[in-house]
Amino acid sequence: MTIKSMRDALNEALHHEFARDPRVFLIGEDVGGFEKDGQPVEIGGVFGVSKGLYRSYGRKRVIDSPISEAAIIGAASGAALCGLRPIAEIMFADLTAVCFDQIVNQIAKFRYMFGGQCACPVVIRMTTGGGRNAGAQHSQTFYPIFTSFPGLKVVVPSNAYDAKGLLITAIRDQDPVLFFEPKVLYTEKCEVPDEAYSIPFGEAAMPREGEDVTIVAFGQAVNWSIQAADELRQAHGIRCDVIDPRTPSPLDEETILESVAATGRLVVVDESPPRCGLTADIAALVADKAFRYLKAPIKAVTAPHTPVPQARELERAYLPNPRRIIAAVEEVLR
Amino acid sequence: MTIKSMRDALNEALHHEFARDPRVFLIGEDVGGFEKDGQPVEIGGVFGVSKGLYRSYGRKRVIDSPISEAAIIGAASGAALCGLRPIAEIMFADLTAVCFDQIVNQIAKFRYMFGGQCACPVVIRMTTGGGRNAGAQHSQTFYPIFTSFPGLKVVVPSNAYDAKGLLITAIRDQDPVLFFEPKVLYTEKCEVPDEAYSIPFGEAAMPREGEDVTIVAFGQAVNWSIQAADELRQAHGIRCDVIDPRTPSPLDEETILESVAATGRLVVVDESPPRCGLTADIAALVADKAFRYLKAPIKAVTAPHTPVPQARELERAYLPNPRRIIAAVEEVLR
Amino acid sequence: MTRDQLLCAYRRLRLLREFEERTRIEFQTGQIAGFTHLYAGMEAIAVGVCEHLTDEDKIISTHRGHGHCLAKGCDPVAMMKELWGSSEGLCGGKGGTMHIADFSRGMLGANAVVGAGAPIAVGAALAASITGASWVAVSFVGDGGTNIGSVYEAMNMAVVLRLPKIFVIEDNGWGEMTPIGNAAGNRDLAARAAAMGMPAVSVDGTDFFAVHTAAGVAISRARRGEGPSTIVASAPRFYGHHEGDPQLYRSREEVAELRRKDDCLPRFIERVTATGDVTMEDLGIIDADIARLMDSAVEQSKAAPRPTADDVLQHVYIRYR
Amino acid sequence: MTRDQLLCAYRRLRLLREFEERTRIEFQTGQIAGFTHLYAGMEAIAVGVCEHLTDEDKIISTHRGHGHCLAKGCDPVAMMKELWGSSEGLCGGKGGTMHIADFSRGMLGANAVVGAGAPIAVGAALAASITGASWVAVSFVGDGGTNIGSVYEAMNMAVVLRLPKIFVIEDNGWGEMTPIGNAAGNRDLAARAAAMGMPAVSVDGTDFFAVHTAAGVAISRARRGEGPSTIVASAPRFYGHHEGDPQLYRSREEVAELRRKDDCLPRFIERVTATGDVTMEDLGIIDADIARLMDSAVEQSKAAPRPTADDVLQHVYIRYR
Ligand SMILES: Cc1ncc(C[n+]2csc(CCOP(=O)(O)OP(=O)(O)O)c2C)c(N)n1
Ligand SMILES: Cc1ncc(C[n+]2csc(CCOP(=O)(O)OP(=O)(O)O)c2C)c(N)n1
Ligand SMILES: [Mg+2]
Ligand SMILES: [Mg+2]
Repeated sequence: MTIKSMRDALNEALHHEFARDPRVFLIGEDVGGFEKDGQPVEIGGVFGVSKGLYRSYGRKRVIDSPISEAAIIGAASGAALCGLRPIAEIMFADLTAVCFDQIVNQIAKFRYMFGGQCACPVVIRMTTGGGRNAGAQHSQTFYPIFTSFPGLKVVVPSNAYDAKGLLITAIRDQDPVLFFEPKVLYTEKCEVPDEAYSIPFGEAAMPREGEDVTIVAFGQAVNWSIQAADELRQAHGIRCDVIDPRTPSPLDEETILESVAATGRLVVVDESPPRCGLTADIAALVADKAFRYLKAPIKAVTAPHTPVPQARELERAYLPNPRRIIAAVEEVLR
Repeated sequence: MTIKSMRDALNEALHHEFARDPRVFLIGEDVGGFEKDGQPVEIGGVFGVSKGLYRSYGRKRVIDSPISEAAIIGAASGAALCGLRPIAEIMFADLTAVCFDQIVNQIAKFRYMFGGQCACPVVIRMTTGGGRNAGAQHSQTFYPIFTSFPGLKVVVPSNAYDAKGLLITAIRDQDPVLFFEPKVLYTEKCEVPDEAYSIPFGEAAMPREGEDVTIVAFGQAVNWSIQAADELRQAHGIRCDVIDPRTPSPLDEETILESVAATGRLVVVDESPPRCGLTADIAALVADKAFRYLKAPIKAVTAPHTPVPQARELERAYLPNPRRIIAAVEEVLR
Repeated sequence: MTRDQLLCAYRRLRLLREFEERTRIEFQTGQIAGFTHLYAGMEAIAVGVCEHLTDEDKIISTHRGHGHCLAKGCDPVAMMKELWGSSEGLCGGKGGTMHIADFSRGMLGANAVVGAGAPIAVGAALAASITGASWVAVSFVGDGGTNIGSVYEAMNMAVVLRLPKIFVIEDNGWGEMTPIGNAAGNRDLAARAAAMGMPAVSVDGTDFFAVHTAAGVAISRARRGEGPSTIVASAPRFYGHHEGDPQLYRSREEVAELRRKDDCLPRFIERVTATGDVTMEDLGIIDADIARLMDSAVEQSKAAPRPTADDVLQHVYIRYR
Repeated sequence: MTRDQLLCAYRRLRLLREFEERTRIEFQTGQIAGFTHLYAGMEAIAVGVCEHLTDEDKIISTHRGHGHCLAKGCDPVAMMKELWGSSEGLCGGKGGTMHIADFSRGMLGANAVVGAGAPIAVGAALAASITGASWVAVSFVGDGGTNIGSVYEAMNMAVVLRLPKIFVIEDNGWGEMTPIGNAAGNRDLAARAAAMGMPAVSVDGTDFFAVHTAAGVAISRARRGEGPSTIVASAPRFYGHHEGDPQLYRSREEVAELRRKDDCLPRFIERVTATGDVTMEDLGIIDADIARLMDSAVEQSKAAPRPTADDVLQHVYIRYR
């Protein structure tokens, strides 16, 4: 067990699964490498997540594709229908927009519309979210969008440990899984076992516990929420449950409902814009199934209803932060 | 003033705006017609919504495009950036998935990411929803998805009168508008004035009023809700506000909040699947801003979390209906 | 081709034709729901290609998929039941006319999104390339569908990865109600595919033998590991774009003329009987067989069990949570 | 070309180059945020094309957009401020390096989605066709970007509607870290465009005059209403894919060699001074000018006002509700 970055944790997961299952392969832009003057030149992914794979497994299983996202997803799904276990990498979640049909109308629907005849065990990995000043077209989350599509499972890890265990589960899962890697967290570190382990889908983590307020958060917002909870406890003695569902779909409803049954107060946090997103989804769940426990309005902390701006000050003002979460917690306690 | 179908009402709106503004044009598959042996052959759209336009305005303004949705949307948005007022037709809302980038990463973002330099007044018309046994890839709603994207306005009329007035507003609006035409409602009729009129965005309609329960519904679900409300009133003396926001984005929050302030009870109805959709969005709004008025859990009536099945019995069981709405109203009154 | 092969091909051609003729009648009586697109007129394309394939080989079809399914060996009765929306249909009624699939036959699905099958079939070919399996993958795309960008992405990727993939372009001259001449900047669709870096030929799609020969060349090449090919086959669409299309854009005479001049079935019959290998009597027996099969398929479909509300929730995930 | 035109072209070439050299330095000192892609090496393409254009003409650029913006006449100071994320930047800091636009110059935006500009520029050309305006629309797409399907949709539509549209393919041999040879099934990118039904030529993109001539032909054709063309121009990328790319996939020597052999600037200088029309002294004056301009742009950018939190909420809708 050593301290590892999320990038390295994900890379380990890929290596474990490539070694374990010969049906696993990876396809995407710049994920592998090429031969030059008879020597392998390794790329290993623009964010370095697939490093070492090309060298170990070669271009049959580590496939550099043309810049053709629709063909990448088609190639993955068609291979999955034929019994393989493809992992497709889309560089930025925003770019699922150029292959959206192949994901939401094809992969998500095959099993159902063909009456259960087939499985389509594709994993689509991509970077998600803001914080790198990448601008409006390279900073979106997209995981709330995919959560709305039946047939897809959706994963957003918030730390390196979860990232490794969830990616292994995703690769072993028999359904399509959209796997979102918050790009600002690649370098964030924590203890990560060297061996393979899997974290079940649909089981939330609770990195902080407390009886006053429930905070439910996704992706990098989990870390902001932990900071907020720690500060609230130290500065004001306010104790919060911080719940990280880890898999928006399937969602661990029980953990959320039980927590709210105890606290009676809910703050939901996500960096996506507010409309039809996960914060609304969780609020709706609770306003239905835990209504009688609620003591205060449900507050959401989200980005505003605008695209993601590029400049440092603008993106900083755009994204949620611990200060805004603290304010929301104080508001539901008022 | 005569009785007209939604198809004819929409057609009238197009004719009014083509006549009024020479910058308006239409592009899409089979929307116009062609010359054959020197004679015009009119198509007028697969659902007949654009009939007569090709004959009146010719192929300069009524453009039959190749089956190239990304190019259709690009053609519309580029022309809009240059001062025209394009209307693009995408045959089925599901097919926005093949041009999703052009809508959500391009049109939705231009104004913002270019710092307010430009406008992009595109209207994208498309059919939406179930009820025609069109199967998993031709029966989705997609309006909740687009509601989640800042920069887009989203319209779903539930009757012919609103359809005409809202389409005229959409064409005159300076922002991008996604205009959803519930395919089962094309033949539904009501009184529709012959002249042009516009219905402002962000103002809900309230086709039924009552003090017991608030029902908020979208698209064809408005009609199911009206039926449910009428039956509840006649059979049980239960009186419901039925609110049709008409434009999911911008949303008329006030009308909803005021209604719930009076009734204390909310049922939200939409034919989309439940996760991250408009029913959750409205529930979250109310659980935040009208919490202190709420007397009962907020109930949603939606499709299940599955794709849309094709066979008659299956689709019938899949879609919400007045019976399920009545059950939800009775539940929140319990 | 041997006499047996010829009879087999004829049986399929006739089956495809009669299936559509019956579907049309039953659609008109209101028994079949959904947007239904008939393949009548184009049978020699599907049969000419699929006669080379085994159950191991994979195909992906279009919105106009009945013919491809039958040519690939799907059970016509189970297909008819699917059109009827029965729980005994090939997809249990979940799919319907535009989504018939039979994975046991390598039929990976009709697909209602124009052009979408091409990239998916690339994946089926990739699976063969990765595992060393000997199957090939075929996607069918219409002339209108060649204006969908991802078809070119699929072509390029198949070339780059040298995959056992055949692109069959079915050129019936129409994309719904729009003539191909108004939709394609270059009417030579084979040239477009060739420019992506693969062999591409144009054939008369009403001539079973022309299609069969071209498909044979492309499929052997693919099986030898030499990469993808494209076949553009032109053939008429005898009915409207979908059932219910009033076809205001072409005259009855025009359609009658197509039937008279460009029908793949008489052309096949003429050729095989001219050599004497096969007699009209042989064919008559097959015709009668198929007619009986269709009667029975319709009858069974009418009597077949309907799905229930509980079925709605089945088959979305293999395991959720 | 007249002496004035030559000096003007040189000024632009130098401006594009120095802008990138300065951006690189400032990026390394941490002043510039975001994924930054430099155009150095490819200047003759943007300038060769845009010297034909007026402010009325429209262009759409890529993630590697600085050069196109400058060639189209965007103010370098306001651009530099945008890179710095200042509220005085061309997009008020909302866009940044990958989204610079100046509608007053017909520069309809750099675009961070590969290939996405091609369909949008079709719309700009369509607007000219509908209104009878005389402008042309140009989209720039990289070699890697030619594997995005919607580029072919755009090409086909431009041909079908006979639009005043020019597709410029910038072939630098790389899509990020992947060589084009591994990504394109047919290395002849012009052939791909030609197959969509339009004239397409390949030119040496380090030769300003070759690009300028080819662009002149294509643009006049478009202005005469004869439809679209494609120009494939090859030129090296002197730096990494984006700033911060360690370029492990090619050696320093390789890059040095490109600089030595395939630099459009010395080639331009050699040619124009050889004729005697222009002297090294003339060019030296321009160089000094540009150097001063860059100093001043950087200085002004450093001092420029920063956007505030309130700015976040501006400019999303023209009128909401
Ligand atoms: C991406 C997409 N765009 C539009 C449609 C609507 N549509 C269904 S079939 C069709 C025409 C297809 O023409 P072609 O590819 O030539 O096939 P054909 O119907 O002639 O067999 C269209 C436009 C669709 N299903 N998918
Ligand atoms: C649709 C899409 N896919 C992938 C990316 C990530 N990406 C940005 S630039 C680039 C390479 C583009 O190569 P090319 O078109 O040749 O342009 P160049 O960078 O060489 O100028 C890639 C893959 C993207 N921005 N958009
Ligand atoms: Mg066709
Ligand atoms: Mg390149």
